[in-house]
Amino acid sequence: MQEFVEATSQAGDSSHLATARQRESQTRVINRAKELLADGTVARVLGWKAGDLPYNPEPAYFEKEEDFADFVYNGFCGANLSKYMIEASKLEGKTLVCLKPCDTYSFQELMKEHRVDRDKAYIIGVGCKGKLDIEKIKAMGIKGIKSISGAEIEDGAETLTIDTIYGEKTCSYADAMLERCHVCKGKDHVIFDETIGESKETNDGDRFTEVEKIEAMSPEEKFAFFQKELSKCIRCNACRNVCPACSCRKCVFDSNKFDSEQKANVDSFEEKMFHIIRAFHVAGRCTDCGECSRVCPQGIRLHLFNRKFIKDINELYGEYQAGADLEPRTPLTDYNVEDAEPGIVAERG
Amino acid sequence: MSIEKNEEFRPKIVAFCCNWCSYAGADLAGSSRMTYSADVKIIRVPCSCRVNPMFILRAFERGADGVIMCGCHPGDCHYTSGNYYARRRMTLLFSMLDYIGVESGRTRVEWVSAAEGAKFSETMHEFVDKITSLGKNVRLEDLRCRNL
Amino acid sequence: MKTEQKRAEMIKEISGVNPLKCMKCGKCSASCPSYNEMDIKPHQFVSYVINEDIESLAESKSLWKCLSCFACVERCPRDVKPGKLIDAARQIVVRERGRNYLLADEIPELVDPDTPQQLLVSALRRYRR
Amino acid sequence: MQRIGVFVCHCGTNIAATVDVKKVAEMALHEPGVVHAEDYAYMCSEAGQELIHKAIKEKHLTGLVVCSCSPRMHETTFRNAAEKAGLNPYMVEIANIREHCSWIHKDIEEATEKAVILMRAAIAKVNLDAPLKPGESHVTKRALVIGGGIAGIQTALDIAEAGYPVDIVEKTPSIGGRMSQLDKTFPTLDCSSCILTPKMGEVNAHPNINIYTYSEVESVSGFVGDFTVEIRRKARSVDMDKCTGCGVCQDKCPSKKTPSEFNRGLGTRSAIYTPFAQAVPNVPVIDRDACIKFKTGKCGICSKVCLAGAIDYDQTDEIVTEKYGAIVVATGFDMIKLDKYDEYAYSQSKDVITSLELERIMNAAGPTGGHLERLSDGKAPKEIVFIQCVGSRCADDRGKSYCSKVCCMYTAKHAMLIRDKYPDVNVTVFYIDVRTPGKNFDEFYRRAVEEYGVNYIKGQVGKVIPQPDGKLLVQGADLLDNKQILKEADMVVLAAAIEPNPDVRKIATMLTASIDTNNFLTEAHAKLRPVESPTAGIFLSGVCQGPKDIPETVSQAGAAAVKAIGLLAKDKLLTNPCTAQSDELLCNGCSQCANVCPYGAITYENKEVNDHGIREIRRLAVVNDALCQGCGACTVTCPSGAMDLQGFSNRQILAEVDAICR
Repeated sequence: MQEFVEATSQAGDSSHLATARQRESQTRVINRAKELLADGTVARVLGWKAGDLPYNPEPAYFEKEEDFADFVYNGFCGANLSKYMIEASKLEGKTLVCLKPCDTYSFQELMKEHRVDRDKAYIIGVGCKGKLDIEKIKAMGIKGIKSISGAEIEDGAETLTIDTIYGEKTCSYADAMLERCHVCKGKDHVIFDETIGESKETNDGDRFTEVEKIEAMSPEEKFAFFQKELSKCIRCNACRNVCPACSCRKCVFDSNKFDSEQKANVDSFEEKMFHIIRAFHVAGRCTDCGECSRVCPQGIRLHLFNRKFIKDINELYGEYQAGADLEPRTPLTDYNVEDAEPGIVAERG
Repeated sequence: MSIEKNEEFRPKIVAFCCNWCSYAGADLAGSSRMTYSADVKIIRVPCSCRVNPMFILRAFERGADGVIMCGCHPGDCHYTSGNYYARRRMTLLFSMLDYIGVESGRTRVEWVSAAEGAKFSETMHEFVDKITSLGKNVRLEDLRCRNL
Repeated sequence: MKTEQKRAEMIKEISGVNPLKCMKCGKCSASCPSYNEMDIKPHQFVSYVINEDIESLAESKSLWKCLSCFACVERCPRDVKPGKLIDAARQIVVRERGRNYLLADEIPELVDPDTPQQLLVSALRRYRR
Repeated sequence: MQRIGVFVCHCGTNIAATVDVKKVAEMALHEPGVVHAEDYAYMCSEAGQELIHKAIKEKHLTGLVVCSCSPRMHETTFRNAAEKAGLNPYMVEIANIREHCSWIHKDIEEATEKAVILMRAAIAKVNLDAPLKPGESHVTKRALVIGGGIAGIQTALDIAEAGYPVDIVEKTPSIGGRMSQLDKTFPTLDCSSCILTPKMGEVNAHPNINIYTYSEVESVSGFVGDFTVEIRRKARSVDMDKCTGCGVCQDKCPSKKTPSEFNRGLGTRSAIYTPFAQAVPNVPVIDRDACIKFKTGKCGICSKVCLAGAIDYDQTDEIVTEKYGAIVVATGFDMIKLDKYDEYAYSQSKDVITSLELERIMNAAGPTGGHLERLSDGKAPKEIVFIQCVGSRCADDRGKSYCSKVCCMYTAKHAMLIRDKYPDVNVTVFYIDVRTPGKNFDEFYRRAVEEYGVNYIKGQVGKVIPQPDGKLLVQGADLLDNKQILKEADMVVLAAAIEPNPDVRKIATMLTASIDTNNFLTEAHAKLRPVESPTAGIFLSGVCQGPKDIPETVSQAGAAAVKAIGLLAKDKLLTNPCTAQSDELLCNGCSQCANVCPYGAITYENKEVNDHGIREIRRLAVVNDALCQGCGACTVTCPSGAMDLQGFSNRQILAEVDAICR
């Protein structure tokens, strides 16, 4: 314990976050990373560095000891780093990558597809107590944020303390959590070289509730719902770019193979087409990491598409979690002679 | 075009038929003179597993009112397992279309063997009736292409 | 539409039978327990319907000699089921007469619950003549 | 831009009567890329092909659209015509305006409109066509015949005579099939085994023929010219090389109560047995379910009495893997089960039998030594009733929709033979129709009536009622006399429908050969390619393709052999060039395509690519053209669209969709 405190003071208090005691996990990651860099086990470290605001850390490489001044790991580090390993796998030497439990599913799915090289990765499974959604905090009327405490991983507190230009505000950690953390897949990393820090059970909901609600609607209501939701889409492609399953070298929407190249949206169907195809292309491979919904600047609940496929796959072809293992076949590259007929869609009503 | 009719609603229906069973079944319906609506236009594909969901969405986008895919009966695929994959793909795609509010009756899969000319004709009858009762597909149409 | 044509259509509709499927094997007549009582034999019913000679059927003894045992329905290899045609013809005659002898409410008490419904209905038609 | 020529066929009046062909040709000229359009009475004729040739030369066409019959009919014709004129044959597309248009529509305006749309789709596709070149694959000069009945025997003999090695796989312990169970054959009444056994001997002795009896096809992979087949040789428990066929083991075997399959269960056999005396090979098998040694571990008598020391209780199933260029299916038939026909009392009375059972009773080697007798009490029958069409020509699910074709003739044969041998027996045949198309067939049937006094009654039997005294009361109809008939019979013979051997569905699935709802294998063309399956390299012989009698089976067996020989005679086959191709710049190397490929045609290689200036080694999918059969499963699995199918590319199909929905 003693050495960690020391290490923290060495690293300096450069983050916007509060006291050293609470940054135990972050410090341990930093120390271990430095150690591995120093002994040549890894050539670089893939983690998060502090952004310009207290709540927007961004993925970054750390190659030298001094780089770590900016290294953060807290409740706002939602970004799934596994997709970055596709490029990192091409680099010389190993890359140390910090993966949260849910990120490891994505990493394993990418391994299955030969998109990342296991031998080029040194995985530190980092603990997670649920990741935060700044939009939710803002939605509570908390504006002008200067700093936030309570977002650290080891903090047992259930409350976030937010220092704003209007004074100090608080809110419950759980209320500020990303939707995906309420339906968390679990505390365990499915693949790692070592783990640092404890994870917390945050699952307090059923991930298919929303899907079921939509399924129960009439065709008119469904259509109206998705028309409203998708008419917000600006085709910025953020969902595609962040998605670990959407890792094609060149997306079909950027190539001429289907005459779908650089297609501008004319009406809401264009987005539907894009989002249906995107969801279909990742069906059976999507780990439900929730990054698409997290990054959507328009707040479209894109995971509703992916979860519909996941729900159908689970119901029709048996429970399946992408990335949970390295079995090469996914539900869509497999079959059973007794599979349901497509007519089941109409029969279910 | 001059032969365009503008009387009652005539649906546009695209049928994807696999070369080995369903296309041959359609041929048999033809040589047995088993009539069905001229609104059905057949596209020949080697196997039902060649049908990309993109094709189906594109058909709807371009104004098709219904899309039906026909293949060999499960277990009888000329390529052993193609229709099994197609079955899963179409089930999931149709379910998704249903989920976003496209009437499930606009999509259909039917397994038709080379010997089932009568079944092909009956299936097309039923499907055309179904689409006619659903009316024009407005939910998935691409506005730009309407007046081409 | 001529009356006879209409009646023939009605018989096809009520019975759900396509008489053109008959291959004239005669298994119905071979199975019929009332065969000797009948003037028009079961296998001939089909051609009367095809030829739209419903008047002869309506006038025939056979209409009321059929026991509705459904042996012909059971055994017909072509799904033509003359028993159903006969029953439909009977129904037309009854409808045209337009009279009922038993009130609907009285029926359940008189009936064994295991009796097949179709048998019951056709028997009622037959015996209330 | 392509220079496309459009040719609209009248097909006599087949198309022209319903489709305004002139208008279709005229509309073609408005389509992009079309520089030539004409119509002609018969495009497939010499003169029609000449028109195509001329237009290609004169107008420098780069692509063709022929609006005619189904591509399954004449695609090859027009591709060849194009090739002769110097055009790549894969630059030809067919708009099917006959089967899919003129034949099914009545309204001229409507049919013409549809024909134009189908033509547009074909034009749109040709616009994106690229010349393709077929590859080559080698031919393994060896044939496999599945089934050792008369169909398989004849096919094997014919192929072997042409000089190619043939293997026969037969499920039962001996070749011979159904024909070996028959007593006499119509219409000549020659003895079935007298004409069959010499052929069986010939097969056995032929240097080019190898027989696997008591064996089944386990798996089939590969494609025309290069099939790999695994054959399971079931443990016979008898060493085929040592056994001399003396038969002592069968005599001494204490377990003799097993119903004889060969005698249709009417007699019994020993646990170690050959199905019949003339079995080929004449080597018994041990039925392990019946054998006392296998059931209790005690006995072993056969081993003790076998002077050759051929008995081997430790034998196990053996898998033989062999390569073949051609496969002939000759799996034959069986009679339908009669459990759904209670009215004929088949399961209630031993004296109600099927015709195949009667064959065994009439046969000198059969369970009664050839004496016609009732199985219930061994008495000689005086009154025999035959019932036709039991389970044939049925519209319901109790029987089969088709006519079994052979029953009318074999019933006439049975009736005649009985009347000939036992003149005091009355024979009555209840029939719906008597069908005798065939050389000397009707004469044969008339002889049964006129010379042998067989009583034919037009009408079906409604019910057979077993009487307490052992008689059978037959209630039938005489439709011509308009009478119901009640007749007491001593024996009733049912002409049960024949159906394809139930195993054929499993085999068809392995061969990816198409099969119809009745389990008959489908021919490539009902008239023009009746002995070929649509799956290349698979040929059909005998009843597996449809009901037929012995002479027809033998002719078809010969025809199938000729088709197989035609294939084996080639050194190289041209392969379908419509194979999948991966775009190296788009491939993610994710292996999803390899997961769905039914042929294992996709492998991965680390290759250097130059992606817009970036040179790197990438894991890329590589398609083996010789293995790829062009199904397209991979193309849909590929999320990036890197995998595409030549001849049916994504853009081509989308262009067709667009043309249709325009």
